[in-house]
This record gives sequence, C-alpha cells and structure tokens, in this order.
Amino acid sequence: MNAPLNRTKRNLTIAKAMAEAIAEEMRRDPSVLVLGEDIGKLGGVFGNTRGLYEEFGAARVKDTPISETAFIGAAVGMACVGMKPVVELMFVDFFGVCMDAIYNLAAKNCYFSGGQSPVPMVLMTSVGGGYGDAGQHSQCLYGTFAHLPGLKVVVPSNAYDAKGLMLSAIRDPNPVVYMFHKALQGMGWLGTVKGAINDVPEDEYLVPIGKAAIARSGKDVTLVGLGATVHHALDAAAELAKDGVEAEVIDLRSLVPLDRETVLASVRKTGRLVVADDDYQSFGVSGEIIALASEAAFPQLKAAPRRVAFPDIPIPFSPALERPLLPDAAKIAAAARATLGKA
Amino acid sequence: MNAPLNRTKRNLTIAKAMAEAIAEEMRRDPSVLVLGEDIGKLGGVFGNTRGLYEEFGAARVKDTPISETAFIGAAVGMACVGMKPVVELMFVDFFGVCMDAIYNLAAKNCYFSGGQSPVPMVLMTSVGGGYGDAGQHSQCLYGTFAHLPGLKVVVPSNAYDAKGLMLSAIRDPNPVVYMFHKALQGMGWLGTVKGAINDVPEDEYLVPIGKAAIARSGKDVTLVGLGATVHHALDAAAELAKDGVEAEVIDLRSLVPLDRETVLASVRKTGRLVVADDDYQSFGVSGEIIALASEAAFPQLKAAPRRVAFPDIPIPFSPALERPLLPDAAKIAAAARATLGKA
Amino acid sequence: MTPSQEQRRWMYRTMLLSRRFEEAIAAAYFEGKQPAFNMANGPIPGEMHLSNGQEPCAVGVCAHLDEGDFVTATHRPHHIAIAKGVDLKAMAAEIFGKQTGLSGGRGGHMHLFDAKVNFSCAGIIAEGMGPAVGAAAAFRQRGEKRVAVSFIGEGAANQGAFHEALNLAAVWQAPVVFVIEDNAWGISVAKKDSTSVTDNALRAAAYGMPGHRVTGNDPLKIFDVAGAAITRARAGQGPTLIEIETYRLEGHFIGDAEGYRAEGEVVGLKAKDPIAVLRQLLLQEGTIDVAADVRIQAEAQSAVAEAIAAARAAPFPAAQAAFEQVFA
Amino acid sequence: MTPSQEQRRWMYRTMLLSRRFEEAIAAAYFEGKQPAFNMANGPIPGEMHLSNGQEPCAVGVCAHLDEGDFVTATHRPHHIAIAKGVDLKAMAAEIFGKQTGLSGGRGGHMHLFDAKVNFSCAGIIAEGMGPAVGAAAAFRQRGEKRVAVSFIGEGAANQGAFHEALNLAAVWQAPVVFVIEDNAWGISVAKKDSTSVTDNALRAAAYGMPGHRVTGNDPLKIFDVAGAAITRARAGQGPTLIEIETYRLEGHFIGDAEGYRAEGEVVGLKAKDPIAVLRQLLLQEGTIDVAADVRIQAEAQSAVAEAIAAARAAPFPAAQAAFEQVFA
Ligand SMILES: Cc1ncc(C[n+]2csc(CCOP(=O)(O)OP(=O)(O)O)c2C)c(N)n1
Ligand SMILES: Cc1ncc(C[n+]2csc(CCOP(=O)(O)OP(=O)(O)O)c2C)c(N)n1
Ligand SMILES: [Mg+2]
Ligand SMILES: [Mg+2]
Repeated sequence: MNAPLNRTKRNLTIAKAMAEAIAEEMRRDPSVLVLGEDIGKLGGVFGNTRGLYEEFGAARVKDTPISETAFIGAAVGMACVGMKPVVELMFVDFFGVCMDAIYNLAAKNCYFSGGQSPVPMVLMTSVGGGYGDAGQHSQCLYGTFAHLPGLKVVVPSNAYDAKGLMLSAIRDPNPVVYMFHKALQGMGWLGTVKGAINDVPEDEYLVPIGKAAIARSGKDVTLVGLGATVHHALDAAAELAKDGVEAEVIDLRSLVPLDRETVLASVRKTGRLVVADDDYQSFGVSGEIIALASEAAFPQLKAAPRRVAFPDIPIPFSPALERPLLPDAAKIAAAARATLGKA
Repeated sequence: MNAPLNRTKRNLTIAKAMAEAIAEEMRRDPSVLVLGEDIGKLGGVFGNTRGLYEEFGAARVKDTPISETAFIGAAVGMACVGMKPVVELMFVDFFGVCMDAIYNLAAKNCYFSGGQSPVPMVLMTSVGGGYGDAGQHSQCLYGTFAHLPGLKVVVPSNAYDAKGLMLSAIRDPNPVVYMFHKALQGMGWLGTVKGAINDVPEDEYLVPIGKAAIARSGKDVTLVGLGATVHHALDAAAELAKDGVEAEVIDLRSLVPLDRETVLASVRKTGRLVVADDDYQSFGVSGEIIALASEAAFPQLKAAPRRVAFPDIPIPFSPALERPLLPDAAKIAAAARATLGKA
Repeated sequence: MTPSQEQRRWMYRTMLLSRRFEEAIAAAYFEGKQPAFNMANGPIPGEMHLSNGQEPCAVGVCAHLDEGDFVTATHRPHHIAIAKGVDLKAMAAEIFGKQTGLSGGRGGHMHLFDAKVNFSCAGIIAEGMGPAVGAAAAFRQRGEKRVAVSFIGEGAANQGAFHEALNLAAVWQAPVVFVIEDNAWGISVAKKDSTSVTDNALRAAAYGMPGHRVTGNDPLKIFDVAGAAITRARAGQGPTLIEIETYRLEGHFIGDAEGYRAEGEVVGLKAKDPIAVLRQLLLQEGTIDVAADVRIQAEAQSAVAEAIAAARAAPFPAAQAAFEQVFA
Repeated sequence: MTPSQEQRRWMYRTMLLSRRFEEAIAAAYFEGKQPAFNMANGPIPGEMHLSNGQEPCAVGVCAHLDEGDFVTATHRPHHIAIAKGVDLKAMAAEIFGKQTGLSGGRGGHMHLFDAKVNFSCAGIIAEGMGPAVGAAAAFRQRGEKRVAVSFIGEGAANQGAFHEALNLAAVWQAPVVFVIEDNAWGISVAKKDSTSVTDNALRAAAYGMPGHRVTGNDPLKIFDVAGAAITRARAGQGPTLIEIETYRLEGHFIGDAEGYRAEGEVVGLKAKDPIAVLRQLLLQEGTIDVAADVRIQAEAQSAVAEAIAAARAAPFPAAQAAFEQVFA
C-alpha cells in the first residue's frame, strides 16, 4: 500500500468503501459487473452499490428478478466465460433458496474441473441483527459458509478493510463470500458502530484475504472476534485495561483461509482465550477457534478457553428478548476475567 | 424397552430397521405418511421405505416430483394441520436446493409461533462417501445441520439405534433430521460395515434423542464418533487394546440435542480426547466436541485433544484420491497414541 | 359470484380496520426514530411493510374462508391477517414485541402466527407456498372440505418455490388457491424488469390449472374470481392461480424514499384508493348510509385504538423467555 | 433445417461413438463388482448413468454448435460431451479416476469439464441452467455471436431452478436454448406422476418464449428444431425451450432393477433404437453405403478401444493431488 503522506483523513462508512472499491475495479476492468436485487437504481438496500448504476449503466449493474438460484448460477456461468461478477445475496438468511449454486457449483467447479474452470466471483451478503428484524433477517451464519470447502470467506470490521478486502476479493480467481455486518454498515437507518467508520485512502490498496489483524496488542488474554464482535472486544479490552489487564484483540477478517498462525501466536503468548461471535454458538466459528487453540497451543493454555456467542435458538424479534442474547463488551470482559480467575 | 427374554436374534440392516420403524408407526398412527423421490414403488434408493407402498398405498407413501423445496415445504404444512410426515431428501448433498424450507421454515415455525405451530416431521437423508460417488453425492454435512437452531439431528450407527431413533423421531413433536450413512445402510450395492447390522427387536422401543451411547468402555482415552466413524473408532479401540490402551468409544447418536454430559464425563475420566468425523473438518462437529471438552474439562485434560476428520476440500471422485482422506481405524489409533505420548 | 350486502359491509369494515390499524402502526413506528431515522429504535423496531392499498385482495379472497381454512401470507401480512380473523389485540402486541403477542414477541410483524384461525406468514419470498400445498393435500387426504390459500407478491412469481408449489399442487390436485398481489413493484424493481410475462395468470397453463387476472384492485371482482376458485377447490376440482392488480400506496417498507417510482405515480394511485371507491359504491347502492358509515368508521377506529393501547400497556417478555418454545 | 450429407454422417458417427463408448464403460464398470454387486468396487466406482438411446438429442443439437458455444449437461452426460467434442481419451481417463483425466480424477463421470470446448455437467438436478443463462448473457453483453445450451431431463423441469433460469433468460433476452431430454422417467417416477402437463414445451409460454416439442427421438427433426432455435439465439432474438421425446434404453443407473417399468417397455424401445433407424435411413437414401458404414463402425470401435486402453494404462493420481486445485 502506497498511501500518500500527509493526506487528509477521509472517514468513510463500510457501505461507501464497498461501493468505491467496486467502482474502482469496474473502471479498471471491463469484465467486472454487478448483479442482484435492488442494486441498480436503488443502490443496494445497504448502500453498497450506490452510484454504480449511474456511472456504469444497466448493462453492468443489473437488477435481477427475485431468483437467487438463477442469478447466482448465472454469475458462475459468467465467471466461467471470463467475466468477474460481484453478486449480492441481500440477506445471508436467504441462503436457503440458493445454497446449491453457492456451495456445490461456485465452490466446487474449480476442483471438479481440475483447475480448468476457476470461478472468479464475489458473493456479498449482509449479516447480523440487533435492530429487531427477527429470525429470518438477523442471522450471521458465518459457520455455515466457513464449513463448506471451496469458498473463501471474509468479514470486514471497518471501512478500510472493507475496501481493501473488496479489491482483493474481486481480483481473486476464486469465489469469495463477502459478509458485511448491518450494524457496521453505516446506513443511518441501521445505526452504526463508530469504530467501523474510518479513514479510507482513495488509492488502490489490497487487504490480503487470509490474514487476521491484531486490532489491539496485549499480553494477558486473547480476545478473538470478527465483524461486529471486534468492536465489542475492543470495548472490553478498554474496560479490562482499567483493571490493568492487557487484552490482545484479534480481528479474524477472513474465516477461509483462517489465519491460524496469528491466533496461535497470540494464544501461545497470553495463554488465555475468549472468542466472541454473534453467529449461533454451537458447531461454528467459536468452537473452531477454541479447538484450534486447544489442539495446537495446549501446553501454553493457562485456563479453559471461553466463548461469548449467540445461543442456539432462533433470533427473537422483541428487543426485550434479542438484546440480552447478543455478545457485548461486558460479556466479553466477564469471560476474560474468568479466564484470569477474576470472575 | 421390554424385549422378550430368550428371543432369537434378528439381525437387520439399517435400511430394514428404518422401514420397519416407519411401517410400525404408520400402522399405529394414521397421521404418519411418507414423502419423497422414489420412496414409493422403488422403496427408496437406499431401501429404507421398502414395502411401505405395498402396505399403505400411494395416498400415504407419495412419490414426489424433483421439487424438494415444494415437498419439504408441503410436509411442514401437513405437520401444521395434524399430520406427521416422514420426508426424504435423497442425498444430504441436495440440501442447497431446499434449505430454506428446512432451516427457516420447519426449524423456526415452532418458535415464531410461540409454540402454537410445532412441526412434527422427520427429514431423513443419506450421508457419506467412500464409494466413488464424487463431491455432490458423498458429503456428510453434519456440522451444517447441527449449527442451525430448531432442528434435532440424529445419526444412527447401527440398526438397533436406527429403529429406536426413527420411532422417537416420528413421535417427537419437532422436526428431526435423521442422517443415515450410506456405508452403514446395508444395501448390497454400497457394501456395509458389519457392525451396523445388529439385533433388532420386533417390538416397539424408543432410543431417546439426545443421549449418546458408550459403545465401549475404557479409561485411557476417549474416542468420540458418530455414524460410520463409530465403527472406525471401535476398530481403533480393538487395535489399541493390543497395546494395553483402554479406549472408551462414544457414539454421539444425536448432535442436537448434544449429550454434553456423557462426553464430558468420559473426558474427565480419561483426560484424553480424539474426535472422528467424516464431515469436513473445520467449523463443524469435531471442533465443537473439542471446544466442549476444552471449556468444561480443562483441568482434567492431560494432552491436547485431536481429531480425525475429512479435510476441508471437495470430495474427489477417484478412489486413489478419496480413500486416503477418509477417517479410518489406523488414523484414529494413531491420534489416540499421540494423546498418550506414544506417537 | 356477487357478495351479499352483509358481505359487502364486512369487506368495507375489514378494509377500514386494516387501514386504521396500519396507520396506527406507522405512527407508533415513527416514535423514537427521529431525528435520524434508525430502524432499531422506538416501540416497533425492524422492518415494517405496510399493505395500504392492497386491502381488496385480502377481503375479496378471505370473504370465502372460515377458520379452518389455511392461509399463508408474506412479509406484507396485516391486511390478510385481519381479513382471516387473526386476533387484533394479540397481533398488535406481537408487533410491539410484547409478552401478550401472538407468539410472545418471538416473531414480530413478519412472523404472525395464529393457529386458531390457521394463519401464518413469513419473511422469505414464496416460503408459504409449499406449506399451503401440504395443508391442502392433508385436507384432501382426510376427506375434509377445507382449503388453503397462499398469498404472494408478483415479485415472488419468479422464485423457484412458486414453480415447484404450483406443479406439486396440480399433480396432487390439492385444494389450494394461489393469489398473487401484483402491486407492480418488488422493492425497487418494476414487474416489467423482472418478469418475462405481463400477466402471471398466463403461467397457470404451465401446470394445467386455471389462471385468472383481476384488474382494477376491485374487491367485488376479486370476490367473484376468488369465490369461484375456492368453490372449485372445495369441490375437489384442484388448484387455481389468480393474479390481482393492486396498489402499493406506501414505500416497500417504512423509510423507503421511493426514488424509483415515476413522478406522480403514488398520487395517481391514491386517487384510486380502493377504500374510498368501495365506500362510494356502498353509499350509492344503499348498502350503507352515511350514519352506518360513520358508525363503521368509528368502530374500526376504536377497535384499533383499543388493540394498540393494550399492546402498549402490555409487559415485555422476560429475557429468559427467549429460550422457551425453540422446541415443542 | 435439414442436415447436409456431411452432417448426417457426423450425426451417425457421433451417435455410434457414444454408444460404443458407453458399452465399453458399462463392461468396465461391471468388472470387480461381482458376484455381489458393490458400487464401490472395480475400476469405475460410484454411480453410472448411461445415455444409450438418447444420442439423437445430443447430435441433433450439437451439430449446430462449435467450440466457443457453452453447454451444460446433467448426471447423464456422455452423449452430449462426445457430441460437443470433449476429448474422448481425457474423458475416459476421468471416468476411470486417472491422473490423465479431464480433471485428474477429481470429478468423475458426473463432473466432466472440458474448458477447451466449453462443456461441463453436474450431479444436481437443473444446476447447469443458471450458468448457461449467465454465459449467454455474457456473450450478448460482449457482442459475441456465441450461444449457450443447457440440457436437462424431463424430471428437472419441476425443479425451481428451471423456472428461475427460464424467466431470467427471457428477461435478459440471453442467447440460450434449453433442451429437455424427455425419457419419460426420473429414476423410478414416471413423467405423468411428477409433471402437471404432458408437454413441457407448453411451459415456454410462461416466459414469453417459443417452445417446441419434438417427437419420435428423431435426430433429423431435432436438428431442424434446434437449428432454428440456435440460429434465433445467435441472431439476438432470445431464448427457446425445446422438449425432445427420447428413450432411456437402460436403467437409471447401472444396477437399477427397473421393476417400475411396464412389461415389454424396454423391448419396445430397443426395437426403435435410433441408431439402427438412422443407419437404415442413411443407407436407404445413399448418404452412406455398406462399406462406409463398416468403416464408420470400425472407426468408432477403435476410437473407443484406444481411449479405454489409454485410460486403463494411465496412472492414478498421487494421493496428495487431492489437495490441489481446491482454489485457483
Ligand atoms: C428469498 C428472498 N429473496 C429476497 C428477499 C428480499 N425481499 C423482501 S420483499 C422483496 C420484494 C418482494 O416483492 P413482491 O413479491 O412483489 O412483494 P411486495 O413486497 O410487493 O408485497 C424482496 C426482494 C426475501 N425476503 N426473500
Ligand atoms: C436436486 C436434486 N434432487 C434429486 C436428485 C437425485 N436424482 C438424480 S437423477 C434424478 C432423476 C432425474 O430425472 P430426469 O431429470 O428426467 O433425468 P434422467 O435421469 O431421466 O436423465 C434424481 C431424482 C439430484 N441429483 N438433485
Ligand atoms: Mg410486489
Ligand atoms: Mg428423465
């Protein structure tokens, strides 16, 4: 990355950073095009394609029928003949109507073809709840996508990463599932975690897929998060710092490939691990990260690893029910304290 | 269970045990019916509905079009108005064309309705590879189903359990995903692991959903498996016994609810854990079981837990590629030895 | 088929009730969301899809149904729920996320379930179609005279589930009627940009079933066509597909800026507000007089006010309740 | 459209090649599986779906295509792969799971990919339809004269993906032709028990596109109808749906006991074997003489023998190769 020195800061939302990345890549590469529901004139329900229709027109920014199986399948066909489609699945919760095109087709064509037919496409999809949209519009499903081979899976936690990961995703010769969290997106109507809005260089830069970030350094306990939970973990770390506990916060950024080395190096250093995830708890991300540490950093682990995740129940509508279930800084800090025997 | 004393053994395949359970329940309960592709005259591609069409006729044993979304959705509607459908998704690999009807509809209606509309249905589906059927017909996807709330998930490893779990599943007021492994099914054309064929009482008996079985007792290391890997684990235990290592083998039988107590009790006793799973390794069953032990049996763990699972790649066709990837007794025994420092 | 005077009054009253209900919901929805509109805030969080203008579809069809008949609706469900007889108080309480709601706050506005009247809805496009076919098939198999009706939007007619459900219904000759509310828009995408036929009723022929299109958002015409289809289904003669031209007077959801609509479109639609049209007709033909109208309006208003007040007054569920009813 | 003499000979030769190939594959498939038939054993494990009898569909359509045109096929792909020009040796090696196979043994018989001739197939019903629409849309957008063809079975016409793909193709006016091979069976389920219309070509009207049914499993009629559709697509006039009556002379897969077939059904179909019929015609009309026929047959036989021998002789991939090409 070659950001000019002394440039003035340009704080963007993730929505704007995504749209900017796509636009830049569309300017550079005529094979890039965008497909999905309401991504044209409307600019995307989550604002991440705003301005593209006006600049590139209907031929390259195609509103589709409500036919996810067909248009995601079509994206695979386009990719096979030299295009680089960026496709939107409006809410990840809708994966159930089109998962075959994603996990059996996009994900496996490269392998089944022995590398003859790679599938350079990006599937961007919104995740997360907390705003009362109930159980079919609030899920994260990170574990669902990360479990199935052949897909890269990225989850930006801030606008800088959002742009850099989008550029990497579009240029990647493989299908990349790009999961953006509604609570971070920067759409006024969804509210936005402050830390997600940050300085985004106008230039082109890549955030590598498969490399976690150390969002805060520390030596006493490792807090692993992704997407929204990175911010809760940072808040928890600030809280813990008041008690003199130095937490290291890792932003996974990418689930596939998973940056096992960064997680392990941190856990080997701190000996303590808390995983924060707003996806369902069991058989998902939090289990995998704990298993990783237990298998490969067992000698260094000083306490039982812990996790703060969404419980294994459908996501309820009422804020009285939903809010208490979501991971937050207090729960993460409490879990961290428990690993330190300070519960 | 009240099996008559001194009865002669009746060794059945899982296929026969499943069909027998369904038939018994259809005789007892007129609201039970069977839906799916080729489950009528053909008796199911995997034999598990054989004889039902002849006994109960086309009205209660309905061959469907190749329309999984519609007929699984229809099963939910039937369940809502008092029927108890047993539906077949021929291969679990096909879940991508109909997952919405499973995970957002069948799984969540009870919750969304505040308990007004429970969904008593069984979704039976074949899993597993090892016979050269390639990457769209060989997956297990245990983790995929277990991760999403609202579904019970069972995996029989032998005919006795297959019948008892099927009876429990049909009577359960909730959607139960019943995953049967092709390598255990007892269809000649698929070959069958010997241990899967066992004595099945003619009487009615229930195997409770949510209760693991201790398939072999031991004190030195805990081997956890499900479906096919139970048999590999038992073979590994026999192998280890030759070296004086007493392995305890746990057959999970049910992933949701997960019998955490039985797993933990064993790990607390042995201090050592190996998980064997032929589903994809990451973000799935093996990670969850290891995480469970690490969180809740940390003080008793004497060595890093290990797993033997299918690697995170699509399942290749060629036996030269597929077979070396599958979990087997040798790999499990080696992992167990490694936990004992005998690698 | 022509509705009786009693049926006409029911249709008018029910349309009014739905409209007043949604006006009250919209007002409550805006509370606490200003100055910066944030969907998470206020007494009603999340998305809110209003059906203002589409009431004729609900009453024209549901006039032929009773409690035992099975109805599935969409993310835009209020008018249908009300016409199907869902308990208004429990529905309001659900939308406010209260313990007294239909499902104790677990579902919210997109997941209204009332098993007593066999009503449900869902947030996934076309998800209710399979269940309607299944319920109808069960009725047929048990020799019951009940029918099922599945409502969807015109945008949903391009979803795979639509095709599978219609074919399965036809193969099983299930007593089910599929009703498409064609409000010309799927969020911001116009029907003509998403749908390869102008008239979805044409698609019925792909399943060998009758198909009808009803124009003009006219409750009486809808009553007629739906009545014939439901009678046919009850008589064991199989499924029907109906597409109704209707009007979405509001945005896709509250907060939608509607920049994609042509200038004057909404004004034009509002000028044809079906409630005003029906009122005019009933007055003209003498089915109601002005006094009756005043009374009907007042009753609707007070039923809604009562439901909303009760919803506001009701307690929130205890946090622990979230863990209940995951399984039966 | 009528095929030229050269085209007729190509069709005959290609049908023969496909038939001989499948006979050889079937023979190899049975090796090592006896006495107890176990699919996991022998040089070719897994399911094996033969297309014997369906060759007219492949040649009648592919006669109009060249390498740049994009074709997706199903779990029953050999005849189409061969007609599309997939490398026979690499294909045989793939089916034997060898390193020299199209994808080095990763895919097998249901996942034959040959990017050089833009051919692929898949094991999930109707999965290839979306990709065909997308490839065609890309061709149109780039101003190329290439077309896409998606083959499916008649059972697949009841899958949601069918509906979505046809609608999308029509909305985009994509140069794609959908070809249904109607062999009357979806495994053990007869078309009449799964499909609400007898003629799937009727379903084209649901998308405002032309639909044609070709009867008699006749390669010349197929050539005619497919030629018009492909010409239309190439000229930018949009998609077409074609359903072809064809015959499945074998079981759904090898090992199928076919107890669901009516007595005499297979015998009746074999009596109409399209290869015999075409040979007769070509001899009669003088397109080939007996000597040419003998030569063509011998060539097919030896091409197959060579491919199978090479496949047998080729090495298996190294176990480690399984980890390669998961990602590009
Ligand atoms: C499978 C699926 N895809 C997309 C959506 C997002 N979505 C919600 S409503 C809607 C538009 C629906 O249009 P239509 O069916 O015409 O119903 P209307 O909103 O007009 O009542 C879309 C695309 C969804 N809920 N489910
Ligand atoms: C989504 C999906 N459902 C079911 C199957 C199992 N299956 C494989 S082939 C087949 C029958 C297909 O019938 P048809 O489309 O007519 O093709 P044919 O086998 O006759 O060539 C079925 C049900 C599948 N592969 N994918
Ligand atoms: Mg609409
Ligand atoms: Mg067929």
